[in-house]
Amino acid sequence: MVQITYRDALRQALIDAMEADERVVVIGEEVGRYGGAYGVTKGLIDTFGGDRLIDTPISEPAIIGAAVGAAMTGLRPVAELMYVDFLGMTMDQLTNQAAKIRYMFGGQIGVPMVLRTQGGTGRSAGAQHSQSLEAWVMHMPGLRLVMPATAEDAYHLLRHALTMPDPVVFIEHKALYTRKEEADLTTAKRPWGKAAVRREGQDVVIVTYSRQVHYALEAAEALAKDGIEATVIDLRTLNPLDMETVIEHVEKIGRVAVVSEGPMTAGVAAELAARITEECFDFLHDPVIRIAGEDIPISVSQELEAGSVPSPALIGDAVRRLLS
Amino acid sequence: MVQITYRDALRQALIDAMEADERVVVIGEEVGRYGGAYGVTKGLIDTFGGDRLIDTPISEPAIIGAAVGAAMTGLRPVAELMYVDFLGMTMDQLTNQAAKIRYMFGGQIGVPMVLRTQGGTGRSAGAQHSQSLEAWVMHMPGLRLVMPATAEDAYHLLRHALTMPDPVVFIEHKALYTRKEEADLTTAKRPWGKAAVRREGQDVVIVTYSRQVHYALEAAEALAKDGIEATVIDLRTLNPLDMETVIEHVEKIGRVAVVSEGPMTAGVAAELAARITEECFDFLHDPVIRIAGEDIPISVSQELEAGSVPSPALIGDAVRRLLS
Amino acid sequence: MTDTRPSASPSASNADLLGLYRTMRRIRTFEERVGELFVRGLSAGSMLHLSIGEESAAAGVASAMRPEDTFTTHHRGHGIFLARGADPSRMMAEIAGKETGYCAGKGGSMHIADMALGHLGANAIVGGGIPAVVGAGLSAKRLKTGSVSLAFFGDGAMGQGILYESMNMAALWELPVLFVCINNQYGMGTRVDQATRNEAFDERARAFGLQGAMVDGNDVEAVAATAKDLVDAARAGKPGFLAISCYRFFGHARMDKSPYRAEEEELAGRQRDPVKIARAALLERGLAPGSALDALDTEIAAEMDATIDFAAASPAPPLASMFRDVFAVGEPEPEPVRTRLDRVLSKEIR
Amino acid sequence: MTDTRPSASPSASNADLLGLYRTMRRIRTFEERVGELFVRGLSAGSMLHLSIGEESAAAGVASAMRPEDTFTTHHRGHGIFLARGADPSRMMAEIAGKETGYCAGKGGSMHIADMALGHLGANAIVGGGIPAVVGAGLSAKRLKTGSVSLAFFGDGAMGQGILYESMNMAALWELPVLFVCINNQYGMGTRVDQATRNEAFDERARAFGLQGAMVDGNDVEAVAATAKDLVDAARAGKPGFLAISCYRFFGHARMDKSPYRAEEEELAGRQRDPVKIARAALLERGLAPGSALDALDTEIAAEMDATIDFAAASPAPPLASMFRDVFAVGEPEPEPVRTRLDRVLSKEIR
Ligand SMILES: Cc1ncc(C[n+]2csc(CCOP(=O)(O)OP(=O)(O)O)c2C)c(N)n1
Ligand SMILES: Cc1ncc(C[n+]2csc(CCOP(=O)(O)OP(=O)(O)O)c2C)c(N)n1
Ligand SMILES: [Mg+2]
Ligand SMILES: [Mg+2]
Repeated sequence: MVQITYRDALRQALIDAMEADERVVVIGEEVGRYGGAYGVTKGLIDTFGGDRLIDTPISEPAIIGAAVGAAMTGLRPVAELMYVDFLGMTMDQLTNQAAKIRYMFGGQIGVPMVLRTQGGTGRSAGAQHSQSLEAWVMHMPGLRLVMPATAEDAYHLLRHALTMPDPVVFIEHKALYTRKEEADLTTAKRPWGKAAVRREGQDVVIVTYSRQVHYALEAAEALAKDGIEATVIDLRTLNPLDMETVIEHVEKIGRVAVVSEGPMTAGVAAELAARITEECFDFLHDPVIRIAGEDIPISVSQELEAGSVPSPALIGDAVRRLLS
Repeated sequence: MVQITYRDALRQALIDAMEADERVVVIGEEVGRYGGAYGVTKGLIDTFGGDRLIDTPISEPAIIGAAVGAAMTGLRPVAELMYVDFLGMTMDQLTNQAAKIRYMFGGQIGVPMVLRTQGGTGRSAGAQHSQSLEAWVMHMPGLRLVMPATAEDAYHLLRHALTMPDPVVFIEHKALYTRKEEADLTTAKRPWGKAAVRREGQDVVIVTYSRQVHYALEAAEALAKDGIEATVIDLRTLNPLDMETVIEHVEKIGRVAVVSEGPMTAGVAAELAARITEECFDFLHDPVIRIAGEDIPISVSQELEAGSVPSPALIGDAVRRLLS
Repeated sequence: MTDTRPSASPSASNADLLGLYRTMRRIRTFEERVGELFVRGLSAGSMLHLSIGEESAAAGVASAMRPEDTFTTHHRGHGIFLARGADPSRMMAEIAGKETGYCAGKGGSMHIADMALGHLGANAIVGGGIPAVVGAGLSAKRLKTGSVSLAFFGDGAMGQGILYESMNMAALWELPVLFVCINNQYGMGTRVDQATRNEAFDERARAFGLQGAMVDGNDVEAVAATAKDLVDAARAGKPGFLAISCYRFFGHARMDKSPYRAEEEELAGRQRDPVKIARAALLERGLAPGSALDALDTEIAAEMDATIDFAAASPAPPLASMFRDVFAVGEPEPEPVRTRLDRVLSKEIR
Repeated sequence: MTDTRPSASPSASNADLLGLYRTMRRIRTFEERVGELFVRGLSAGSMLHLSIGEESAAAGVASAMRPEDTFTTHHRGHGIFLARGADPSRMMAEIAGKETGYCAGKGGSMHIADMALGHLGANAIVGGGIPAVVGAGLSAKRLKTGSVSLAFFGDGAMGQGILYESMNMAALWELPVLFVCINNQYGMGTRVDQATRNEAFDERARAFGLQGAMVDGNDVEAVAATAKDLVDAARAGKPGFLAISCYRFFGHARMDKSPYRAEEEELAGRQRDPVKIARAALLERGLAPGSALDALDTEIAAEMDATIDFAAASPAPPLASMFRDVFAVGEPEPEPVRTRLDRVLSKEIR
């Protein structure tokens, strides 16, 4: 066990992966000399050199496209998008190329690349630097999708992503980088595709991922003071999606809130609500409630920014209402 | 009433809008001299000239970006993307610019543009020319989303789209262009934001849009032979979404199938299922079932292509199972 | 890294220099106050990109524009907007995320806009605002407004494909458009020679059929003169491209201490100070006495001090404003999550 | 519309011309058979883009490649793949959407690929395959494979920004990469001068720091020689760009009758027939007697006839194969909608 930040855990995962596998290269804007806009790759260029920490021009479409080509020809690229908000300009390369190549070519070859990026609110970064766009990715066949909430998961999931034969989109949360936690970085851990039950309680199941795990846990602590005990499930990976763990708890408890920072409409929360309802309809006392981002852009004003995504208070209120 | 194809109805809408409003221009690849890859703009350049039917280089990102700038400065551009599959390269301009400009700038100005495109399967066009990507758009605050199923709606919705103060994504279905129907093109019609009940029956509600409306109606005819009577709701616009009409029928009937051609996971069907369940939980005898595209890319092989999206047979089977 | 081409010979009259100096000094001082706003914890976040060192680009090009012209800027656009005539108090309030700001606190430093001044918007997406000027050019041509539309962006945007798509269209359609690259030698920590093999960016523009020029930002009069030629040509249907070389004096954003560049380089770079150079020229040419310039500077300092007070005293936007402006006034606002939850939960009849 | 620059003087020996002719003739005949496949209703759809008229680009550039080289193509890539050594029967089967095709019927004409021949894939997205060669170049450099990676695309792709992003990277990193533009004068119905102001595409490449050349596709030997120079240079770390001018003999895809161009233009364009020109040169230079060429043509015709029979006789892919290859073998397949529905509906205990 070590005390480590989410950021340092990610960095350690890259270091260990790059040491273990010569083919791993990191490619993106400011990943080398600068050490990454959020410092994840800091210092790596000193160890691994500019051939493996490849600083690029500001050319997101071609960064992802180059990673696709590199992955097809023997490297294991980690392509970094500085903000998930830049996904928009790379969606063609990500979804029409990376995600479909194995399929279109009849299984001849895969695209073992990891697209690392970060999203979410919390830094007054405004409408084009604060989004949660995982729903776009989750919708696209052929892509894996990882959204770690803890330092330990960040480490293990990134290591695992770098062994996957198919493209993985790995979305960090900008507000978590400085979070420090106890973490076990031994390689025995296997959080891939397996949800974590972060807290158990008999009254309600809260299903979530990424930063909202911590908000849900905060809400659960507050609820506990009122005698409401919540089970909090951290999905860790949205593709693959561990419905087994979710179903197991939902069938026992029958009341569910799903929480996602992304906009509500046609978002991840919709998929979770729909699937849980399909699978557990006869066990549900109430409809699955969705707690999600507002269907609005994010403002630069701290007040509006914070108000536009779920908070511990909102989760707590909603759950209280659900149980009353 | 006239007999008219979906294609001709769209063309007529453009003609009438361009005659009514000098500011309307069409900008896109092959929209002028060629008349549009699917023939929608055929002949328009002869009437309106190359200044208003603007043939572009193959530069989707800049086409959408140029439409944004034109819309902000006094024109009413209809930007045509030849295939919705090319949305991937324009998502930045569409979602970070068009959709957010009014908001980011505190309401100073809007972006009254229409992005016309077509999607869906049916032409063996393969993985990069057959997708249904409306879920990406529906997820994005600030965008309207229209998916007409009939010639009459195609006409009126496009006319209405060209009066909207905000960006509208207008997605046609490639398999519908040659469909000929009775249509009333008088301007009294107002299908915008109002779902159409295409068929009424007391046993099940099928909620869908675009080509799947016709598949659902086919399925309903077959079901009727077995004594099952379905209500078929055509949503017409996914944003705004007419939940009122849906709720009204669901509360009466209590059994619902939602149908969408796009991939199932995190797709439009998920949003519809989640919302219907939220709003009508106590009226539901069964979970809302989702009939949607497979979570796979589309193949060029006709057999695999047809097999990977909902068909009248699949809808019929699922509904039969639901009611048994 | 340095511009080796001769800059266009200035055709602006000496009389303009004082005006250019004043604009540059106002930008410099405003940006210094933005830095203070941040240090005092009053800014909305730390993503503030100061244009100190680049004042000649803003002042010079803006001097070539007419009132009917429109423009977009990048994330480092305060100076351009000020040169265009923005109210610095409303700018500062926006940077603080306040209701009194240009965008009611929704946009912030990277999304300032003002339709009244033809500012079609700053952008936090590198290159994101470039194609809009193609569209504005189409409007100008079709609606015969006589306006030119200018896209301002950094050297980093030379990496964005959409720039080339846009330049190709502008040339093809002979639009009244000017692309202005403010080459401050860095995109974050990446020196321009670490992002491209050929820094003669004007060659790219010419390869697409545009007029292309490069000018040294040390000389604000040269910038103004070259810009005037290009803006006038654009108005006549000959779109162009202008690269202005300068030096980014400070870090990329407020948290960046620029560890990736040597102190000597920074010091040398800061010698290329267009404000100082213009001041020296004014004195040398006897166009203004030192005392008058001092008085001007003092006046500007007071003006800019007031912007912080204004921003600090302004209220945060009301929470409910969050749901406004997603769609036009008159269109229904998005349903708040809380309202939805309340409704759904109160529906239950168990 | 026509290439005014002198083509590089051919350095290929005369002896190669017969080989080049044979390759071109095989492409021509194959494409004619694809047309037949469509007319006979055996093709998967109508999105078939024939490279008739462009054979010299395929044959010439492929002759400059080594076995370890890799490449991507555009939607009009049959010829390039054949020149690279593809099995025409497996190609035809793929175009028919059959299980025996290169991609098991999933890809079709626009998504043929073959890792064994270094074909990283055709693409239905204009420009979509271009950045992959940058990545392949990075792999080659880092893994020291000695391979060059080539991107083939049409003049239409000159409108795509990602090309310039890719060229900039290739030049910056000195990658073993060659960008090959097959300028057949049209992108669908748009003549190249209707899509750009400056058709000297090599200038763009040079502006980014690449080697740039243009060559006349009438002369397959010139294409081969220029390509050889550029491929060799790329292998030595000097990436390049080559534009080959030719004429698209037929419509864009099978349904297009090219109403947008005059018949005289088409007839003149079809005079630029690289296959005929090579044949005439072979005869004129006495490199092969007419009878031998006739025999070769007959042999090729028979070979290509057989591809249609093979495709026609091949089975459609089994329906269950639909769920394969979304992810790698060993990873769980996506759950079919029917299975999900069955499970969900059978769960109900009402
Ligand atoms: C599309 C996109 N990619 C990356 C970023 C992150 N980013 C913000 S500014 C910047 C550097 C821009 O450099 P330049 O264009 O030269 O402008 P400067 O900051 O020097 O004024 C980067 C990489 C972004 N905002 N948008
Ligand atoms: C990104 C994208 N935009 C548009 C299209 C539609 N389209 C297919 S081929 C084509 C023309 C391409 O012209 P060119 O690159 O010259 O290739 P050619 O067909 O002449 O071989 C167009 C517009 C596409 N497939 N992809
Ligand atoms: Mg810069
Ligand atoms: Mg072409």
